[in-house]
Amino acid sequence: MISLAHFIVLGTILFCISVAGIFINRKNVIVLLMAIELMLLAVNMNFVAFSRYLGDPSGQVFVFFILTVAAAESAIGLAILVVLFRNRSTINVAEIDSMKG
Amino acid sequence: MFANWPLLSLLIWLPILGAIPVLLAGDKRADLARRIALAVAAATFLVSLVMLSAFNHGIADAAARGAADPGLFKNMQLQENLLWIETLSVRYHLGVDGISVALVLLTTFTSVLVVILGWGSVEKKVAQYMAAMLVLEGLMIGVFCALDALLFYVFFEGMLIPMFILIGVWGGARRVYATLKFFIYTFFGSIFMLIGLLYLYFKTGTFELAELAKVGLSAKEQAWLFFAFLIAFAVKVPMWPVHTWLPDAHVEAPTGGSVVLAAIMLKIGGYGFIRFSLPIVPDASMEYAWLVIAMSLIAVVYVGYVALVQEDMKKLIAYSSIAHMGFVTLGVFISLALARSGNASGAAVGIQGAMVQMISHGFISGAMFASVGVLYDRMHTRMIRDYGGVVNTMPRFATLFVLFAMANCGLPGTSGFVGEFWVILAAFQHNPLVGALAAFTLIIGAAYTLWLVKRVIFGEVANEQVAALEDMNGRETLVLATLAVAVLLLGLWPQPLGNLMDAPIAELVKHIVISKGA
Amino acid sequence: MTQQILFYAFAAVLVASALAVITVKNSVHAALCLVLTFFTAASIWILAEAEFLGLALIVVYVGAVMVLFLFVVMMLDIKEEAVREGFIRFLPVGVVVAVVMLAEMLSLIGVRALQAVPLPENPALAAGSNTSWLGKALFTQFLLPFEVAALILTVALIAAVTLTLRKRGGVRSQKPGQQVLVQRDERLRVVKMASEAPSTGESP
Amino acid sequence: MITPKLILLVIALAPLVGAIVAGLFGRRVGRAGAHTVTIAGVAVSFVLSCYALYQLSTGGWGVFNENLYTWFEVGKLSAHVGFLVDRLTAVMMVVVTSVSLLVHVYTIGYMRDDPGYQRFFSYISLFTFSMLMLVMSNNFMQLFFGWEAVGLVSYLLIGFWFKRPSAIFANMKAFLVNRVGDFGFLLGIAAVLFCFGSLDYATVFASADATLTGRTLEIIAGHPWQAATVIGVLLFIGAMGKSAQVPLHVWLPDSMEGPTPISALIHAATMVTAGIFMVARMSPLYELSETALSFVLVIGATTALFTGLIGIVQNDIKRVVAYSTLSQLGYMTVALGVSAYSAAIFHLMTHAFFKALLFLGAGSVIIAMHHEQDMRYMGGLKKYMPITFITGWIGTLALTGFPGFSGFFSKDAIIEAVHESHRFGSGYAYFCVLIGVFVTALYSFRLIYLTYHGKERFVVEHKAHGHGHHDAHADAHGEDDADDHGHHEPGHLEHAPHESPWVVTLPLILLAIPSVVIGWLTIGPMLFGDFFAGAIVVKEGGPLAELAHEWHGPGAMLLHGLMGLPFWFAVAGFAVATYVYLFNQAIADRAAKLFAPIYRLLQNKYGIDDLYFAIFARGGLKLGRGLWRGGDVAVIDDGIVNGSAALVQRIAATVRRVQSGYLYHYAFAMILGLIVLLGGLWMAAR
Repeated sequence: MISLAHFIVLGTILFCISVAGIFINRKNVIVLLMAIELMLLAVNMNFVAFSRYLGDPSGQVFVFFILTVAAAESAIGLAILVVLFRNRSTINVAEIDSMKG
Repeated sequence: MFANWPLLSLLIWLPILGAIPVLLAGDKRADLARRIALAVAAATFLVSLVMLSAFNHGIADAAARGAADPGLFKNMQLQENLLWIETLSVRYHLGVDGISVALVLLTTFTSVLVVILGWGSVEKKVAQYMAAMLVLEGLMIGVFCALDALLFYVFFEGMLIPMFILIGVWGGARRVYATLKFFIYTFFGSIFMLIGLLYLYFKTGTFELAELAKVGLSAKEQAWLFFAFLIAFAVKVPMWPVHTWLPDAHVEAPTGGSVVLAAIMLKIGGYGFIRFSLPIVPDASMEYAWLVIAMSLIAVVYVGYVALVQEDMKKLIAYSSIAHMGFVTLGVFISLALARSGNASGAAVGIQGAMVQMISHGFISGAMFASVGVLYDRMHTRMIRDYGGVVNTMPRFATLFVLFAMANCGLPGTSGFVGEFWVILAAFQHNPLVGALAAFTLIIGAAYTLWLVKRVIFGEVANEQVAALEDMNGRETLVLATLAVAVLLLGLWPQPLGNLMDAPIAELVKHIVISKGA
Repeated sequence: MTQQILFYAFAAVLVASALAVITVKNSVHAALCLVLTFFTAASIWILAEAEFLGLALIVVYVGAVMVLFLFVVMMLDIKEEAVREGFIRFLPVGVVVAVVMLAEMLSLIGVRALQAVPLPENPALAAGSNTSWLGKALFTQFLLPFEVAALILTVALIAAVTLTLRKRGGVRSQKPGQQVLVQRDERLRVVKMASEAPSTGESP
Repeated sequence: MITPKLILLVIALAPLVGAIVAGLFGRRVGRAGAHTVTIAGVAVSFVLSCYALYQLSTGGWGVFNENLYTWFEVGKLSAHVGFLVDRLTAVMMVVVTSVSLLVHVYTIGYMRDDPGYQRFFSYISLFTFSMLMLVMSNNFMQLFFGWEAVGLVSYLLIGFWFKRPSAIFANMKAFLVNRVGDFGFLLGIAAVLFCFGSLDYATVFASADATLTGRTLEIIAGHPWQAATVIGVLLFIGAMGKSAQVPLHVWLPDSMEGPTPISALIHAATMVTAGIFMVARMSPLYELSETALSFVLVIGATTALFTGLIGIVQNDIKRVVAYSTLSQLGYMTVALGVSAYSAAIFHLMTHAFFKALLFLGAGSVIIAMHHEQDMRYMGGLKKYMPITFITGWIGTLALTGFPGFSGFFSKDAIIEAVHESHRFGSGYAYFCVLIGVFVTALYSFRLIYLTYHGKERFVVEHKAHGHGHHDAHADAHGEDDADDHGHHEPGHLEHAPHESPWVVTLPLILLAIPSVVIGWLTIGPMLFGDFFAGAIVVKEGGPLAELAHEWHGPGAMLLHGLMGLPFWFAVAGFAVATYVYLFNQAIADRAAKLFAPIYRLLQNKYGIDDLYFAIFARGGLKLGRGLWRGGDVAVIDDGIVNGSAALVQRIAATVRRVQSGYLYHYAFAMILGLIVLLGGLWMAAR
């Protein structure tokens, strides 16, 4: 019988993988964005699990909102990426440090 | 017959509103601006004289006027009391007693002289200069009349702005550094006062000084409040460790600004001690009286030596005014100690000495800065080594300068002597060693003043610029002569000033004897 | 029992593809692995009887977002090697961080404590299907957030467009609005010429 | 109608009016106007003072003690301007006004062509006013007012020729040393106020015994001292400053930079005696403290002997007379020390006359020698200046105590009193005083011989214009001549010296008379009679009381004096001086070489001046600079004020680097934050 713990453990693992992804892959912005999507997925996983476990619809509704926000976020992220690439002809994060203090 | 007129509000807002037509006159019509400014300043002085006549002296009258309970701040005269901020129950509450009347008169008197002095010496942006001076005057009068703690604080801070502009715009070479330092120093101090006031507000629900003076406070509370007030007023006096802004501010300030700064703004510190520290936290003041006395004595001796080695005239006089103001704080806290040890007459001598010292220092250091201004307008240098033998080319100026120098080192017959004599006598009664250290000013004061006079006034004509100097013109003679008369008059006939301040001082001494331990 | 097996299977695939996303060299491959991750996640959700969300995930995410990713990846010619370098150097750090975080979270949640708790039977069934259960909640309690979410999406839309909009020179395009406004004499010029006999040669 | 109060008011205010008129309206009043106004003022005051003295001594008036004007009232304490005039004050008033009058007349001649003519007259009559206020005051407040006013006027007068750098250095030095004295004096007044609660003489002296006996004051916590001693010593420090006693004597020789009339008036006759008068006036307080009196005695004795010694080696005529004043002041202080106050006042009076005479004589010589003050370029002036010569001799005989002259009576009385007294230090005092007689004789006669006798050590060059045209009076000795008398090389005069005009010689003669006569006339009532009964209080068995037993009139004292030790010391001094300076000069030079170290020690005044200058002046500056650089600038300004600003800047610089601009750094920061948070929760949860 699948218990709540399964989902939570899975969610945690996914979250840690995405964190590792951010650490490991420094330069490529796209993978960074993907890692963020992965992180959101992990969070949704927990939401679904708890919603299912507590029988409260608000959990799942919230996942619904997270999806919309995530979609909006990745859209803008990629738009920025495109504009960045057009101006700097690179998306290598290491070369973009004009925002330095 | 003027008693029911709102004299105090008139005194405060007349100069401030009077500044507007001066600004409208603008720089193009500089002469018109100067004339309006002089008219406004003279009018304010007249109103202050009217106030003096409307003000009746003596404790008896207070009782006669049936004051409810003769608590401190109760029998203030010419009171005006309107609600200002509803929510914080802050009231626009004005009132004067002997001490405030004396200081307000000093303010209006000096402001008229400063406007006359500024006539010749300020060329660029004359209108703004005069307007800033008038606004400054109004705010200073406000400080002396405010009976509501927050109103006092608003005027106390508001006063910094015109002074900041005065030093910042018309000042000397390093004016920006000096004015910033002046502003931040005083501002830093006054924040602690604000915190203190807010604490008192939350404890009593009102900002009325009368109530604050009565509220019971535990020893620890009093200690915290005392240090809050101490920092705020120590910076203003200025007392020894926090005094370094004054020489810079004076050196860079224009003549008029530096006269006002020396003559009036330093008194607000002393006034603050008498209005806030002593009445509201008497026990803590008593407990830490030794600290303030030590700081004042250091101010007298340490700053005396430092004044000895200055090369810049204005800096020397600034340091000497720190030493003289040291006497004010010394007098106030010595009398507190005396009052608490049962010697009420000694306490009255001490505070009276401190008050007279404040007024006389206003005249003397104002006059000395004005005279240095007269020299600066001609030679555009303040360095002592650039001068020498001024007496040969400017005999009238030299005589007045020597008179002020003599007053500065406390010669009997001049006002400089009165205050210091009483404070030293009171100090000796409190503790002979403190009296001895305070009396040390006789020697060190004479040393740096006379050495300045020797190098600048006496001797051969040093260089051709000094040879080319011509004596004072009409305006400068008028200003310096009136100040000389004031110095001599207060020196030879100080009784009227004494009568004016007897009542409030007696009340204060009566109040501070009772301890307020909650 | 079968559910458990299915769950473990999906979980394994999910973890594997997630790892692949962050480790694979080529960005396009990474994007595709992400698609796989989303598919397996959706199926797990369906397993947990949250089928509406599972499908929504597939439709919204995989359909829209991943396509966008792929589109962008392909559009920009990313110099792989520049982007990849430093991968090895930071691998250990990344792994360590991930493991530490994993340990912390798991111990915090106290997995064992929850182990034995079986999932209760699904309340959604009382309200008909999961979708209607979800729909009822969405359009009653969460109506305002729903509208806000819609708003966010439109904002994102406009933002994306304005960010990337630019007028590229040298692109020939018809502008009917201006074509309509053209007048006769802007195009036609009547020229007075003396008449001349046709030359003897043949006209083409 | 003429009440004593009105007379006394006129006495005090007449010179003030003269001073104001001459000072403020100098231009309009003109030179003649100025000196007539001031002389008139002082003359009126002199005549009325004599009248007052006459009334007081013949019992016409009682002791006058009244407050005229309340200066300031605070709490129980009140300060007044008031007069206390008894015989002691009357004597002092007469002395002050008489010498001041003669000096005023003398100045007409001396300062003839000085541009600051009116200003000078205004200052000397202002001085007379201040001195009278000091002498006539009936409370400590006004005493201190007069005390400082006199110091101020002496500052203005010493620095009268303000173009001369040495003059303006001397006047600042004088004022500061006086201020050191006033520092002690003010503390003395504060102590009096502390113990008695009032500043009026009447209340203080009345309750002196009751309040002070057994009462102690702790200047330094833990060391209680007798209150009477503390007050006595503090007040005497003021007197030391004003009357130039040993540690604070350095300013008097330098004050010779001022014009000679003021040296005569201020630095010989009146101001320097203010201290002596004050101690005599405070006799009720001093009689209560043995230690204070012996302190006074020792200081006086030291001054008497050691300053006299310096006088021997001086070459400037005015400085010799200055050191003789110092030594005579020492004698007066010694008299006070042995509680022979009336002897001190008596010597003060006689000294005022003959010392003023000597100073004015020296001034007359200086005029004649075109402001040449160095005795080495004088000599043989007796045939050029007979009157100055004779009055010079009379003054010197009075000074050295030649029997019959006033000096003899007063100095002999003091020496006898010291001999009688057995106070601590009276032995040392007796020794100093006796040797002092020998030293006084030596330098006085040295001065006389070097200036008037012997061969002329100056050359008279007859310039082209000869000295025909302005033979009526000494040539222009305007102020600019006065200061740099070196512009013509020393010892060369345009024309031969000749007698000073009558305005100069008349005062000399008028001063010579009392120098001879006054001793004989007034010793009886003053010392042994009850002339000072009211004013001076002496405990039982004072030395004068014992001397009174053998007193059979001045004549007997004269004869008795011939056998006395002091007379023979004086004769010895006279003999040595005559032999050395009249018959063979060489001995003086050989002696100088023989005792070279002592000679050099005396030459630079035991090095005290340089010592003070090094410690207080240079030390003060160093301390000031150290405090300013170290304290104000370094610690407070840079350390705290600008320091905190710099601190903020430094912090900002480091924090700035965190904004590295790299995206992943930010991401890492977030994740690390998360880990730390989780760690925290984990710790909390456990």
